[in-house]
Amino acid sequence: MILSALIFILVAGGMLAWMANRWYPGSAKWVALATVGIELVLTIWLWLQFASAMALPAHGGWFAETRAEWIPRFGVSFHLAMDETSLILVMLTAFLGMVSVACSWTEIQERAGFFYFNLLWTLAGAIGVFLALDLFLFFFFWELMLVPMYFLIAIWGHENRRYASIKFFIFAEGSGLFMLVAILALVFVHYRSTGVLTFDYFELLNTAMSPSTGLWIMLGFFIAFAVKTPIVPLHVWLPDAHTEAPTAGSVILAGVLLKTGAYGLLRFVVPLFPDAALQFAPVAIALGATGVLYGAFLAFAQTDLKRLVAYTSVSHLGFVVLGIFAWNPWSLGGAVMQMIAHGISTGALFVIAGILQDRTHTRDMRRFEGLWSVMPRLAAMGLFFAIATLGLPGMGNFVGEFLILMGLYRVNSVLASVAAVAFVASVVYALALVQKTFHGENKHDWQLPDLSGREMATLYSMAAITLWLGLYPQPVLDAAPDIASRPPAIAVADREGNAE
Amino acid sequence: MNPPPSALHPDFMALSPLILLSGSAIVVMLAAAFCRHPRPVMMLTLAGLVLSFASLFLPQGIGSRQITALLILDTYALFFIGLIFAATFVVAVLCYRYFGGSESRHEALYILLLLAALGGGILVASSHFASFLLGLELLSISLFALIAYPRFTERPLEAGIKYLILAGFSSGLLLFGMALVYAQLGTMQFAKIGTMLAAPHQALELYGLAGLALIVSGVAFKLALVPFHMWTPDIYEGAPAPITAFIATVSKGAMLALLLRYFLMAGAHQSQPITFALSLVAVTTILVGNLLALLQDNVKRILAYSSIAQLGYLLVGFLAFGAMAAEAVAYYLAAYFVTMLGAFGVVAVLSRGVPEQDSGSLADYAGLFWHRPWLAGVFTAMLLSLAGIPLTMGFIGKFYVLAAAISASLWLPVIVLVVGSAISLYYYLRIIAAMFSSDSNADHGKEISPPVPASLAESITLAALTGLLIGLGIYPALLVPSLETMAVQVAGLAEHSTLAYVSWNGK
Amino acid sequence: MLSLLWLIPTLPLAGFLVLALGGKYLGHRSIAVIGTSSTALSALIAILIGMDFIAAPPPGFVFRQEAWSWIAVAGFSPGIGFYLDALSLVMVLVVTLISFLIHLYSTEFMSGDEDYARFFAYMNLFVGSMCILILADNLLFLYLGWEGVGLCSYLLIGFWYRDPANGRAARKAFIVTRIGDTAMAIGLFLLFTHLGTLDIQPLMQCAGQQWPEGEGLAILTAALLLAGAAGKSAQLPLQTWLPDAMAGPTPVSALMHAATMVTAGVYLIARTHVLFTLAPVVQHAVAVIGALTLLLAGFSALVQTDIKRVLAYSTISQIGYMFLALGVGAWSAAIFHLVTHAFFKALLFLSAGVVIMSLHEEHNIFRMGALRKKLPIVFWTFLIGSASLAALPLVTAGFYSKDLILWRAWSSAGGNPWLWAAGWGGAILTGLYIFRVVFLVFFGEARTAMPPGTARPGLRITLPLIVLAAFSLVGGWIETPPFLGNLTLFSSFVQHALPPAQAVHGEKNDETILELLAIAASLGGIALAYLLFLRYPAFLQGMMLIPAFARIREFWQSGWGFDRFYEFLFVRPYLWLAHADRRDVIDNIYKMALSCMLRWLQKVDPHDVINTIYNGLAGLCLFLHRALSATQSGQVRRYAAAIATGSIGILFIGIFA
Amino acid sequence: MRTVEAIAAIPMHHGLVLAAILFALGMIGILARRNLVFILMSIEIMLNAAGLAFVVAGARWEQADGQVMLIFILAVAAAEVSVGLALLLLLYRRFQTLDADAVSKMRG
Repeated sequence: MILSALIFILVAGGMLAWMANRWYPGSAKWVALATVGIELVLTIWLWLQFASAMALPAHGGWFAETRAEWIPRFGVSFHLAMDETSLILVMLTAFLGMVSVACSWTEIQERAGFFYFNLLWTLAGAIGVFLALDLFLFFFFWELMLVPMYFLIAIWGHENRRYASIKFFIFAEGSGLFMLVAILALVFVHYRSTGVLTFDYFELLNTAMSPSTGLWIMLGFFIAFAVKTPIVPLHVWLPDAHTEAPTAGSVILAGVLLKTGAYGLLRFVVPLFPDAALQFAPVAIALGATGVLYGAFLAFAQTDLKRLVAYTSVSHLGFVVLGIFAWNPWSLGGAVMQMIAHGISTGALFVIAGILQDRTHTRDMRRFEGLWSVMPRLAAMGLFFAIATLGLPGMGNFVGEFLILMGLYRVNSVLASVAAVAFVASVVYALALVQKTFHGENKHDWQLPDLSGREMATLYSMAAITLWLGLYPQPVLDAAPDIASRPPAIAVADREGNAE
Repeated sequence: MNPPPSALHPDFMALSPLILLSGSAIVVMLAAAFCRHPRPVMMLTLAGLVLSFASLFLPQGIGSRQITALLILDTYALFFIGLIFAATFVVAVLCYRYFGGSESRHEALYILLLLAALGGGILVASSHFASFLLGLELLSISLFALIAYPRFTERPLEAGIKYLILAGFSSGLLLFGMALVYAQLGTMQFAKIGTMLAAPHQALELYGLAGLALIVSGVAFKLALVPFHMWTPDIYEGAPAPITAFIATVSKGAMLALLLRYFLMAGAHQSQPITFALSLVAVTTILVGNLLALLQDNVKRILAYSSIAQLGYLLVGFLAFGAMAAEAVAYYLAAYFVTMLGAFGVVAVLSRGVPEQDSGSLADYAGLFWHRPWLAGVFTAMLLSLAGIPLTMGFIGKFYVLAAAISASLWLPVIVLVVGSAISLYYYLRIIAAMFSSDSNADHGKEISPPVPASLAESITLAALTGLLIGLGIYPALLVPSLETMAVQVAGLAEHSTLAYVSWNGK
Repeated sequence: MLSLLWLIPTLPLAGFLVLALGGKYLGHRSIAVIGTSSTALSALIAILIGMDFIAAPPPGFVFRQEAWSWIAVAGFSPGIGFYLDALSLVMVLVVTLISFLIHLYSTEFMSGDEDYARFFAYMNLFVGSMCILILADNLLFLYLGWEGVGLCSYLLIGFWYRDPANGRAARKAFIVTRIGDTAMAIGLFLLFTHLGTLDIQPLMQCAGQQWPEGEGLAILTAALLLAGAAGKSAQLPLQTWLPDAMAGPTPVSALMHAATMVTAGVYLIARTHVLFTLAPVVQHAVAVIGALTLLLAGFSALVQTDIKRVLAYSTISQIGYMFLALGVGAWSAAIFHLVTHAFFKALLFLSAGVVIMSLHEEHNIFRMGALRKKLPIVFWTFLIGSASLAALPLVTAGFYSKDLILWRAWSSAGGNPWLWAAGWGGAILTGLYIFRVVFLVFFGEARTAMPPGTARPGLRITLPLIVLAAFSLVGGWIETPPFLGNLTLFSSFVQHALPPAQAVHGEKNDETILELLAIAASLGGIALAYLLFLRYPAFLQGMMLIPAFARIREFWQSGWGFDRFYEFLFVRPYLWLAHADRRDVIDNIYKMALSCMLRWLQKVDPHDVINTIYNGLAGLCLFLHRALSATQSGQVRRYAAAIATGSIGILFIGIFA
Repeated sequence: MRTVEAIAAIPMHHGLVLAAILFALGMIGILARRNLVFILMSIEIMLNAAGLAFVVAGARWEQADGQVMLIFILAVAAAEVSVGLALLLLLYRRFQTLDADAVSKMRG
């Protein structure tokens, strides 16, 4: 019940925001804020609730479940369930929802009602993705969240928004269809072997299939998630979409939507196809490592601030892919950690980029320079999050990256070492960002107001969370899938055997 | 001797929808002759349609019923007849103000509309070459006149002529094909032809095969499958928007329903050449339709190409054969009806006031969302449905088709379908992006004629369509069980298993 | 008392938080008070703890304290925990004490700076991180401190952010050290993967039990840790960042780039000495690297003109001595030199800072001179520091520590005459280059007029100088060679944490001879400096006219060309590639098919299709679109023809398929 | 009886070939002629060819069905032609031409 509420509050809030703005212009943001506020409070309440429930043994990992018949013809049910991984991602979504409402507060003046409608619906879709345990329902939400996101980019985006939004939509939807095909194939394979037509995650978990079938079906899933995550050859939509989206859009894209891809890998690809995933893991790991380095490298090359941050996402999510396909407790803990930490730190960088764009009307770093003396608070926050991005210990990203690579080292020490080169590459781009934007002489004579109270509250809270994640990451690490309790885990022992 | 109504001949009961519709056509004709005012005529038309639609539910208890050799009225046929009548109802509502409302004299239009619907109904129910021919021609000839109804304007006229020639040509092909098949097999009943073709020892001679091929060509023309698709954009663009909706839905849907029934019956999937030809056609149709729409600037033409592609998707579901295919096609067709009616409905509502040409160009839609949000919202929903985005019937339809195709392991068409859908996103998004673009200064200069508000009837109709689109998109279970029984019934004639999805056992 | 251990890093960190968040609202005075008192308190606590530790040693000479469990995943459970033993106690005492003195110095030195609060915030952050580095009880927490000091180094080198050159130096420092850090991180992965823990003590035990001497994994790990240490301590081949790091304010150079942070590498190797003992190859490499570095840096220091760069190269060189000591297994000698070096090098930097300040940011020693009279206190302190650096016999701390290293380089199991010779040569160089500075700056004639009205350094500057000078003189008397009383207070204390060095080559007599040689070296170096730079300066000027010498000088001055080499090998290609690939080559690949298509299309269609073509696949689609659109001619007969063709096609399929 | 036999004596193939030739003629007419009136006539020829084929087939199976179909076809053709001619009249009024290729305003 509570799970459906999580989704429907946002859906209803979105509609209400739209309506309200027609009657009382300017009220949409308050409605939106209230909605995400309720959402956040609810998730925190859930978390506290479950944190105490965790103390009790034998929970099977699932906290809450909602199940209702939907399309009995196909064995499709409205099946939501929440375990720690979903919970933590839902919390992230709610928090970033709050952030994105806050950062749109003054940025969005035109058509605010429709804007918040889209924003909240995107969040609703994302939460649906994190909670759905019916493959049909999952796909439903998966596709659903793209539409409002498309509108966010296409209507409130920057100069090149049409190109970016269409590219985003075609990549995401097109790959989604491959996943649909794969879902159906899996369902029918299951049907053939058991005679039960169902889309239920648990039922499909132990589907027997031939190795080649498994590989093909898994690839269908993988493509969809690889586009969203993104994994390197399929990342090209991301820089455009992130760059052109309005601030809130960028925050949600980077913080939440990319996570849905990683979540998909974590929840579906590996558990549903353990053998195929094992077979495919070297390729995925190689792709992930490529992504880590390539993203870091390209981030350095950018002159557009938002584009730089966008490429850092490619790099960071590459780590997540590594963590997932290494599939051992350390790397998985790291992957979940990295997802959360990346959501916060990159989100914050986008907020900063948005503030800069709002005040200077440019994102070109060659035109900034020397902003430290103009807006020291903003610059300090920029420095802070740049450092978080480069993975300094004490911040969340470090915990994630370190654990991922440590886990990966067990599986593939060479690629782990190669990926570790990103530690250096990330310093290069993060410091380039700081140097080009904040340091140096204020040659362009910027006269800009520093952070307002609202912006400070947003950024400070994000900074506090980043530090908290870095120094006391345990709650998030506990949220990683407990591979011992999940049936089709890739045996770590096997891998160890291979590694040596 | 006045037999009480209950003692009416059951055939008569079963035929009541068609009879009522013919009756109302005559009544409308008489009314139009005496009362030269469109409003009552339209009312009568709508009443007739409602009555006929209501009578659909009468013979339900009787079940499958063969009425002479010519017609079969089972749930399958009734479902599609109902669909056709409903679509005609919507078209009639859209026509009224489109053609000038009470000021203009367009009463005759409704006669033609009713006749065309009747033709469609007969087509769906036909089980014999003769009824097939009659239904088809009733539909086609009414359409010639309907398309060219604004007869003093250029484009409708051109479209009418083109359709006339090409439809005549394809009728010729169809009829000649029928004659050849008849010459080979000695029967004109579909059911018998089907069983004869399905019989393993039956080998057709050359002219029999040629006959079948010609029939397929004739049907493919109506369905606008590649390479018989070329008329579609021109006719869609030229015809008045509501009539375009009618062509896109009724004329295609009726033919497809018929085709599906007899393909199932003939067990055509066992024939390698037919499956091969169909897959080829489906694949090319999807690709060609989507590619043609890519950079098109005329919304009606985009929708035309899109409808070509949609038929390609349908054909993929079709290829799966069996009950699942019937179900998938039926659902997809219903979704397609709703969507196309909605989309062309929006075009029709926007078009009034522009006499020569419907508001087709993409520029007419720029910023639509900001001055007519509801209309643009409906259009967006329709386009998203065509693109197969969740929350809409189009999504469930595509899901259904994919499910059917995958359950039959039709990998190539499935992949093409996916690729085609990805391509199609581009042009749907172009329209949507245009509607949401905020070039407010651009359309200030354009507002020569203030937009005509949609009439109440139109608004209700569009709202109802949207409601249906989303309602059945979210909760398809409302429709699915009836489709399921229907499909099992029609497919059960060929294969006597209740769960005859596919022939995977053979794999 | 020991339980207050956690306060040592926490106090400066708290100071950092206060200054970072509230610095805007505080006056100079309160900033100074907060900044300095936090380090003063932590120094005080360190001293108290030290006294307690010595007076009532905890069991096993080890005290542990865990604040909370940091990460706990499947057996990987590093905590936020502190570990105090003899080694870390020595380190933490030195660090907090020097930090306090330098903070005190800075309150006056930096008083004119607009970013006063920021400076102290960073400095406090540094002290906190450094203490974490030292006190961490597991390698991951140590790594946190390790990276933290790297960050502070970056922040403080680039403190004056308006000048892009400072930013460049700061980034260079961070990136180069990060290269070493990455290697170290990989080392940590390896350690955990094979030994199952990162807690230092269990880890060392485990390694000792599981790995035989010379085990491949041990060699690999030790090599990776060595890379980390070399990066942080500016040893070959990662030494290039330190001279540039002098772009930061002088107190920063004194604190981080001389006394404390750069010696972290030495500390790391000492901390993980078990691994190095298990990997004799690597340990030998440590010695060789140390020897090479001390020579190379010594030569470079000889020709620098910037006073701070001289000191920077000197630092590299002195850390080379420490590495040499570590490499030969003289752990306590290395740490001893670390301690004395911290005092005299901090002293030298601080004194140099006053000189530079007095001459209004003049760094070039050739434009100084005759400052002996004008800055008497600074003269004396600088002289004491130099003497200690040059290991002036008997009276200076540097003499005792360097001497010990030279002896160990000869006598230890890992030592050999070559290493000794390198150290000995380095000793001559040390005396030569540092007294070159002394003579050029404080003697001779004034080459830059000291601007009138330059305030004499106040008490907050002079006090730290005096204290440090005192330590530079007397600090060595806790460990003396056999013929000078044979005190072993230091080494016997440190032996609780580090194994003692064993002399295997050489007799007692040798030691005396070698001592005498070392004394000769340091005196010789000083004398040579006197001759060359004060007495007969013309000689060198004449030499420089010879192109070969000039070129050598240039070569040395540029740090043996490492910078240029790396520039060509790494930096340029990276920049070039980055520039070339700014538009993302993968995106371009998708657009590839497009380019030829495009040309063709432009012939067909004069409109600007580029705007509408999105990528290569889209190009293909567009091409097909055009081709197909051409078939939609609008002519009804063509349509009919298509239908006819289609039906014939179907006929053929029907017949032949 | 004689007449029936006489007709039945004609091999069915002959009739079908004749119908096919007629059909092909009609088809070629549609494809080759530009005048819309001729095109309409060609359609008529095709339909009639189909009618002939039906009659021939009916003869083969000795059923009246073929002839029934012919009558249907005639009726349909007549309806079609009447609508067609009406449209042609309007077209001529509007375009002043009956050239099929000229009627191609819509394309693309």
